[in-house]
Amino acid sequence: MNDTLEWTDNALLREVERRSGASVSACFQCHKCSSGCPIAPDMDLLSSQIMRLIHLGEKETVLESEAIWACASCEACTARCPMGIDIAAVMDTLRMMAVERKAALGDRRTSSFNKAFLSSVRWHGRVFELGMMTLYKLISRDLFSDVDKVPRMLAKHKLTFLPHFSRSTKEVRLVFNRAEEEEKKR
Amino acid sequence: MDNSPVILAFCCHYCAYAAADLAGTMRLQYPGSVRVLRLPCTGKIEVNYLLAAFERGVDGVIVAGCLEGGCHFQEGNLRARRRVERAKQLLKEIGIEPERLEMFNLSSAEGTRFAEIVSEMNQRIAALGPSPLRHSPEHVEHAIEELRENAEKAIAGEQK
Amino acid sequence: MKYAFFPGCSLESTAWDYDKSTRAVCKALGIEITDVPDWVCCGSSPAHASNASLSLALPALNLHKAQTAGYSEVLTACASCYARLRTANHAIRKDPTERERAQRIIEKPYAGAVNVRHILDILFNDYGVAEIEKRITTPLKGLRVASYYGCLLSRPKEVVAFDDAEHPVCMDKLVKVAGAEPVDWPFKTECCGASLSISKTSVVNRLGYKLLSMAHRAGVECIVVACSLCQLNLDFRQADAKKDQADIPEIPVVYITQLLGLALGIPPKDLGLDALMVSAASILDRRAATAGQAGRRA
Amino acid sequence: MQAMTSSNDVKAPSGAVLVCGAGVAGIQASLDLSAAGFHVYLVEDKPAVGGGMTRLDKTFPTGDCATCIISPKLVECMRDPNIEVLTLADVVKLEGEPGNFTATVHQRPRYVDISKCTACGDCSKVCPVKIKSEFDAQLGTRKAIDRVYAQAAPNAYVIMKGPGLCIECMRCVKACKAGAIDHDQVEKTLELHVGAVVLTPGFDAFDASQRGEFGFNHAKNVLTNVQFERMLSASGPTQGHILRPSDKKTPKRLAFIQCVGSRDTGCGNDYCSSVCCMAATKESILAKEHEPDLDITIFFLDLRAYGKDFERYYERAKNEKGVRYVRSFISRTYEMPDTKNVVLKYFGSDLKQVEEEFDMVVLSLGLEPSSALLNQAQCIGIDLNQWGFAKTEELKPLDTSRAGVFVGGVFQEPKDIPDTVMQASAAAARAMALLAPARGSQMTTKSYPPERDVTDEPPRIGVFVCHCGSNIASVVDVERVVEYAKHLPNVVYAEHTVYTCADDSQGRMKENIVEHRLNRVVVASCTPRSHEPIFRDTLRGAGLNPYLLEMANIREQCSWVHSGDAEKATQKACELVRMITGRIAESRPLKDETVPVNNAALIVGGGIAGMTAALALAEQGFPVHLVEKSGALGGTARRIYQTLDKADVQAFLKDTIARVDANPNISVYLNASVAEVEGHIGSFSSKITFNGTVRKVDHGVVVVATGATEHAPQSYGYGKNGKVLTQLELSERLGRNELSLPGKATVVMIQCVEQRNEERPYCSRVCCTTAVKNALQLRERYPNARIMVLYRDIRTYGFREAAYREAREKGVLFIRYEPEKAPELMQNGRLRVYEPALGKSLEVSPDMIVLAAPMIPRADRGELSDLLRVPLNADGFFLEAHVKLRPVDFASEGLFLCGTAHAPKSMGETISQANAVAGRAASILSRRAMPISGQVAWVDPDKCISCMTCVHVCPYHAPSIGRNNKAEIQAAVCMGCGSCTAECPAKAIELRHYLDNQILRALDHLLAGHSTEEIVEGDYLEQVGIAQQRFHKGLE
Ligand SMILES: Cc1cc2nc3c(=O)[nH]c(=O)nc-3n(C[C@H](O)[C@H](O)[C@H](O)COP(=O)(O)OP(=O)(O)OC[C@H]3O[C@@H](n4cnc5c(N)ncnc54)[C@H](O)[C@@H]3O)c2cc1C
Ligand SMILES: Cc1cc2nc3c(=O)[nH]c(=O)nc-3n(C[C@H](O)[C@H](O)[C@H](O)COP(=O)(O)OP(=O)(O)OC[C@H]3O[C@@H](n4cnc5c(N)ncnc54)[C@H](O)[C@@H]3O)c2cc1C
Ligand code: SF4
Ligand code: SF4
Ligand code: SF4
Ligand code: SF4
Ligand code: SF4
Ligand code: SF4
Ligand code: SF4
Ligand code: SF4
Repeated sequence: MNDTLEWTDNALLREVERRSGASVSACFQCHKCSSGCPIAPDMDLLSSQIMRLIHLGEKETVLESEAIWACASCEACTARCPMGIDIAAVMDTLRMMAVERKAALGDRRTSSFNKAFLSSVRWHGRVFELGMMTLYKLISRDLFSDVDKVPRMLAKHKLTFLPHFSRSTKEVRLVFNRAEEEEKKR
Repeated sequence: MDNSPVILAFCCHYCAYAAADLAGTMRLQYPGSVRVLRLPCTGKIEVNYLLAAFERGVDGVIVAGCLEGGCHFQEGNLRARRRVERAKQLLKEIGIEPERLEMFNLSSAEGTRFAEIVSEMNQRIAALGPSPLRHSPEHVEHAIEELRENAEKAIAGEQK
Repeated sequence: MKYAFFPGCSLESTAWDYDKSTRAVCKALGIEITDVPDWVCCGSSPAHASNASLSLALPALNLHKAQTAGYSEVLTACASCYARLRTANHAIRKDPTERERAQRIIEKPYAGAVNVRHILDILFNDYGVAEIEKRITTPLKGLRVASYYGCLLSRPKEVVAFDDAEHPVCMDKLVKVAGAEPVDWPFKTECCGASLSISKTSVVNRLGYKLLSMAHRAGVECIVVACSLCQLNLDFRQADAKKDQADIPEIPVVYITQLLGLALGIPPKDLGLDALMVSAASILDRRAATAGQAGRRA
Repeated sequence: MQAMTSSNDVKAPSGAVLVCGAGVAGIQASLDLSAAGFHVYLVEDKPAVGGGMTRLDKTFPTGDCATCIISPKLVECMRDPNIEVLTLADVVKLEGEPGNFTATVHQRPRYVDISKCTACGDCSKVCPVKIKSEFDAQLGTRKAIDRVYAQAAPNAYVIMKGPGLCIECMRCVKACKAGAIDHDQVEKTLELHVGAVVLTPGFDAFDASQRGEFGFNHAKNVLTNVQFERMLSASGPTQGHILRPSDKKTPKRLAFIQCVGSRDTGCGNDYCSSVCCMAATKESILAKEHEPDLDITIFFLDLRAYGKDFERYYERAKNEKGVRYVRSFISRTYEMPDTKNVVLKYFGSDLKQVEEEFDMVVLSLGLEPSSALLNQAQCIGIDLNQWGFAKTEELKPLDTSRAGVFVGGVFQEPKDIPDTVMQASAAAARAMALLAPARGSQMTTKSYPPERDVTDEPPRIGVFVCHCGSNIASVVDVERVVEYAKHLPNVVYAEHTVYTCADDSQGRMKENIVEHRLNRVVVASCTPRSHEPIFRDTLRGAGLNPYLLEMANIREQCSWVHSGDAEKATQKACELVRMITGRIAESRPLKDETVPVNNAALIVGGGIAGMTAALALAEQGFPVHLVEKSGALGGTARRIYQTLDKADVQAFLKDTIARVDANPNISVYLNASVAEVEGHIGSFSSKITFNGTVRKVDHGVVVVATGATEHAPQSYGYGKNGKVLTQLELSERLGRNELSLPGKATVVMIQCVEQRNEERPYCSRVCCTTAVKNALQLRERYPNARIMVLYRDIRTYGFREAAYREAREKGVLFIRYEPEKAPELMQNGRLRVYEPALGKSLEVSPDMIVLAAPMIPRADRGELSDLLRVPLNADGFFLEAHVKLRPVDFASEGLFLCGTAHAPKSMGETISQANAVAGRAASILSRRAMPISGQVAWVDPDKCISCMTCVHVCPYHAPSIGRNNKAEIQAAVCMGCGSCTAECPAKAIELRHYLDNQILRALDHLLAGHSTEEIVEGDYLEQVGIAQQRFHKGLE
């Protein structure tokens, strides 16, 4: 973030509002969202600061932030915002905008996980945990976290070497394709 | 009548007297030594009244007015405080413990405080013992009897 | 009582014990559940976070399958599946554009007719504690239990909550019916980091530690959950969460169906208790202590 | 002057008014209406009158005790023969039209006969049903039969029926010696014929459980502000001790959470409740006074200290009392399972989340419209706004959507007590104007036999001792007191009665007065505060002067407080009677005099305030002299074009001026000033100079409405840089369409310029709203402009909050700045401001800079202040008699103030206050003569040494040095406080009814004799240590 900010215009504000359906402009900086966020200690920007940066049109700062990836979508903020702003939805929107922008992400791990997860669903109809985890590690290059857990999970039958398949895999693939089409239309 | 202390309380109408009433409404219990005399405002207190009370033999005097800044007549209670200080000075000069006289401020919602004030003063006066100017109850009764006879004479005279 | 059951991916794998105990408890109580035929993944948070259309369509697809199979109520045990299915269903019911979008993607005329229900809701509101109480054989007397609801069952209130969103009580009531002692604690609906479980383990461990130490502060012997992600984060990651702070003992984290199952007299292995990382031995001991007495009464 | 219409004329308006809701607003409106000659039906939903204020401990910003302020009004209201109080009542229908309404009122049963109940409490003692007290906000308990609170008016008990309440065991019936209880009472329906309705149903506190995250009802040590007020109150459930409900221990760390249920779209209350910021500040100050070691933190959003003297109060809390203010909302409360402490997390000043533990938390709940009225609004036929408050327009704040139905107090918009009292008087004035022809037509006046002259008779005292059922008699041996009294000097008759105040007893008292030729009466019973007026009336009925009554308080101050020692109590009762017989022997009959009233008003200042007051008085038929210094009427409003609700101010002004000019009762003096004012309430005589001539006018009241002006700022290059203007100038240019800005202009508004600082430690109240209003107008005209408001606290109190939100939603950017890091206009023309929530600076290149300059008092205010001898406050605004009791009166009677001369306020508020003045003034002007109490000070000219002491001492300017160089006291002005009598060095002044002789003789009788021969040792030991321990009632 630059040391001196410049208020450009309301373009970012209006885009985020349109895509998230949340009235970000109504935010009056009470910081209730930030004070209740369980992830706040792990965030580089708190949610109320993100609202403020959206007001100021600081697109890069927001989309580059780690915070949007740290958000656990717990909706504590949304549930309690006195202005009825769906902050979690704003976070979703920002994540999508960050991915679309195709520049480096503030934190690649969550988006990698999402990619891995969805590709597992796309091919099996359901999640194949072991395969998904392997894929995730390849994409995220987060190769070593949790590797110690795998044997234990296998022992407790929590992971299997064979994927589960739904019998609707073909249908699912079509759904994926059409959903992607729909997203482009937005 | 017995020899327990007699404490006179000058109370302003709006706050202290109302607080004394509230203590009753709340059924608080406090020593029976206190007698309340109502004034419109403690601003009406004269040094004279305070001395007259001691002269007649009361053991202690309470002056109770509204909270500072809360006087219904603007600043009567502040004036009263100054006079109470003056009277204390005079008491000291004539050899009566100035602690027998005290001014308090309380609001009309402070029934509890009123009861506390009475208890506090009662203890203080009890510790000091009776006023050097205190009379025996018999003396008081006798004086009253005299007054009554005088009055009867007056009425009789009028009827003649 | 008949419901279509949507187990979801985690109940097929990491949470197989939740699957097993849910089925066992339903059987013991006479709640009939049948799997949604050919169900597919609901998309979970990854779909929600990256493709809104997908997170609408996958649930719609499943709910339509249930509807076609003749069900009007779909039961889930996983809180995440519950939240996703319900959120999509809510959008489909309320918003015509969303409804049309969903129908375009799945190419089926699904319009939100099916009700999505969580197992807690069913046990508490449909079945009722009074009925459950009649079937308790081995009450877990004196066991101090913290109910942990997490965020997925509470928020957003308008969409998912079937209980007070900030101070839910239904699980506590079920704990009580199981003969145990529900303990009030302030983190009932705090987030455990759910969806960050794999991608941000440090965050999840921090939150796990907070939850566990608060539960310990409240003096509980066990935490009961109704969400496979919560269970994973608190049980599977418990050792990691406490790594640097050895001030709390091991606290077993069991599914409400496991706890209830025990009180209903279902054998531990039929409830998948062996899948727990933190052993539930202490709970079993407690049951053993009261079993004889309760058995006599029954 | 007052047209009396005959009652058989159907079209004539009724002289009665229905007031609905008996909080401080309803009571004030009723008292004003009654004083101005109207009959009042005061309908109250609850069993007792008083409303929200009776639950408060002390009140901001003066720290006055709420009870002290409201109690005298309650008493006055209950005893006014022209105010009929109907408790437990609802208005269910309102038919007819302005002037002639028929209101149908349902009155629910109380199950206790008010006229019989003596409030002894015997019933409550035996009642087995204990319930949580609604009055104490569930902190304390009460019985199924009880009174609402200790000082409740009417002072009668009430039975609560319904599930969990009275079980109809009938024990109370047996216990009640007065036979007051009737379990068979049923609902009554009343039809009232009234000319107008004043709605004052007030508020309910927000239901804290609707925002579950704050833990109310879950975490034990989370309280509401209403509960905390009860806790602070000396007469509350903990006797004023701050105790944690979980363990009854004194907390060390206390937190307030502001805006709970206000400024909250989530629960539908997206308005500001206006009072809670100051209430929390007050509660903190009070808590600190109770417990100096308490650490207090207030978590707030914007601190709304916008009223007169609020900013100072807030600064005092911060700087003197060390209250910590943290600008962050709290997301939820976490109750620690072991300690029951409450953990809060907030956005700290280091821009990180901070976690902190507190022992107790208070939620500052918002004010919601009275739920009781929500159901009735339709029956009454008025429209409500989106939040359920009465719908009004900014420039017609007192009129509901139905003609003849007026509104005041919180039900119009959340507001504090001074604004409530003011608006209540104003609503009353609207009703008075409507019903002016019927004034006096329905007044109850009592007639009395001629007064017996007793001046030459020696005292013949009758003593009446009351059992008060068993209230006195169960402790005090009443018969012994009677026997004792019979032997006291001058006592010729003594008796005891079960209830002296009962109708039959009073009848007998009259007979006894006649039979025994009594000329002095002593009643030994309950407190004179409630019963003196009753017995005084009995005396008048028996042909005796009412000042020949004295009361000995042997209930509240004897039997009830010494119930453990019957012997001592009896002795004390004897002594009290003895003391009071001494006093009464010296009592003299007093005449309540009257002064003639000139029914004209002199109004100084022809702005909105002056004109509104002039019209409100002239429409009631009173002549008005309106003096305006400048060449035109209108004042500051001439420069304002639109209100927030988009009304056309200039059209309104034009219409108002036309009405003033057209009204034959109003004489307007332009380019004029007041040169001399003499006299007192009811009869003033003044000189007005205009156009080089002097005119002498006589009038009964004076109204100061001289307004305020805008300060010309010295900062941001104002006056030198053409881009810089004030908000008022912007309003003007917007209104006149004289603004030309580029389409994509950048406009920066800077709030609080040269105010809220050391030099001007007050808030101008209107500038935040003006900024929002102007920003919205700019946005409309320049859709692509960038508009930015730099503020310290946005003070859009009340419904103005909705406009603040609208402005944000329309893309106006609000950036907070800290005074230490104020916005800076740099050499290069760019403006730099530090954004505290990001910790970064922000720069823009403004095309226009708009300054919120302070509203300041007029430069020549001192002249008028000297001329009228009325005070100014530290900021130079005129100072009212009492912030809460008499917000539109000066201390000296007959002088009033309104508008921005009093303090900064908006046009709507100015209009309310000006109407209030008319309401208050009408109670004087509507009389031919003003009664003045006989209890006034009097100077003996022979003793007076002309030292002027009394002139300086008297707070009301009653004494003056008269013709023969001796002091004289104007009885019409004297309030009877007695301060002068005590200070006069020559002892030349006596306060009537408190003569030195009365007091000294009372002392004589208390402890007779002057000699000091027989000094005795007292037996004090048993007295030591019986002091009552402070006790705490259950705090479940
Ligand atoms: C916690 C707290 C602290 C406060 N502290 C302060 C302070 O320090 N200073 C200050 O200036 N202000 C303070 N206020 C604000 C103050 O209480 C209000 O300004 C004031 O009470 C408003 O008076 P009112 O007469 O308009 O309404 P209320 O006091 O609400 O009175 C309305 C009355 O009408 C009755 N009523 C309601 N509906 C009906 C109906 N349909 N029919 C008949 N009767 C009905 C009610 O029972 C009630 O008696 C505080 C408020 C709160 C909540
Ligand atoms: C800068 C500023 C901005 C404002 N913006 C708004 C707004 O946007 N919305 C809103 O609702 N309100 C606003 N107000 C408030 C509004 O202007 C006032 O509430 C209202 O106009 C006050 O009217 P008044 O009659 O009390 O005073 P004024 O309008 O000041 O009128 C007082 C009159 O008395 C005359 N006078 C003064 N001294 C004497 C004397 N000694 N003898 C005879 N005559 C005398 C003056 O010439 C003047 O005509 C604003 C006020 C200010 C100062
Ligand atoms: S809670 Fe809502 S209004 Fe408050 S700072 Fe967060 S987004 Fe803004
Ligand atoms: S949804 Fe995200 S931003 Fe909101 S509270 Fe939860 S983690 Fe924080
Ligand atoms: S006992 Fe009778 S008189 Fe006494 S308070 Fe009760 S109802 Fe009133
Ligand atoms: S009848 Fe009702 S009010 Fe009377 S004592 Fe019994 S319970 Fe109490
Ligand atoms: S900002 Fe308004 S609603 Fe919030 S606490 Fe202050 S006065 Fe109350
Ligand atoms: S701009 Fe005006 S109204 Fe707003 S806070 Fe400052 S002084 Fe008060
Ligand atoms: S104080 Fe007394 S002596 Fe002095 S002027 Fe007044 S009345 Fe006269
Ligand atoms: S009694 Fe009080 S009001 Fe009257 S003249 Fe004396 S000081 Fe003034």
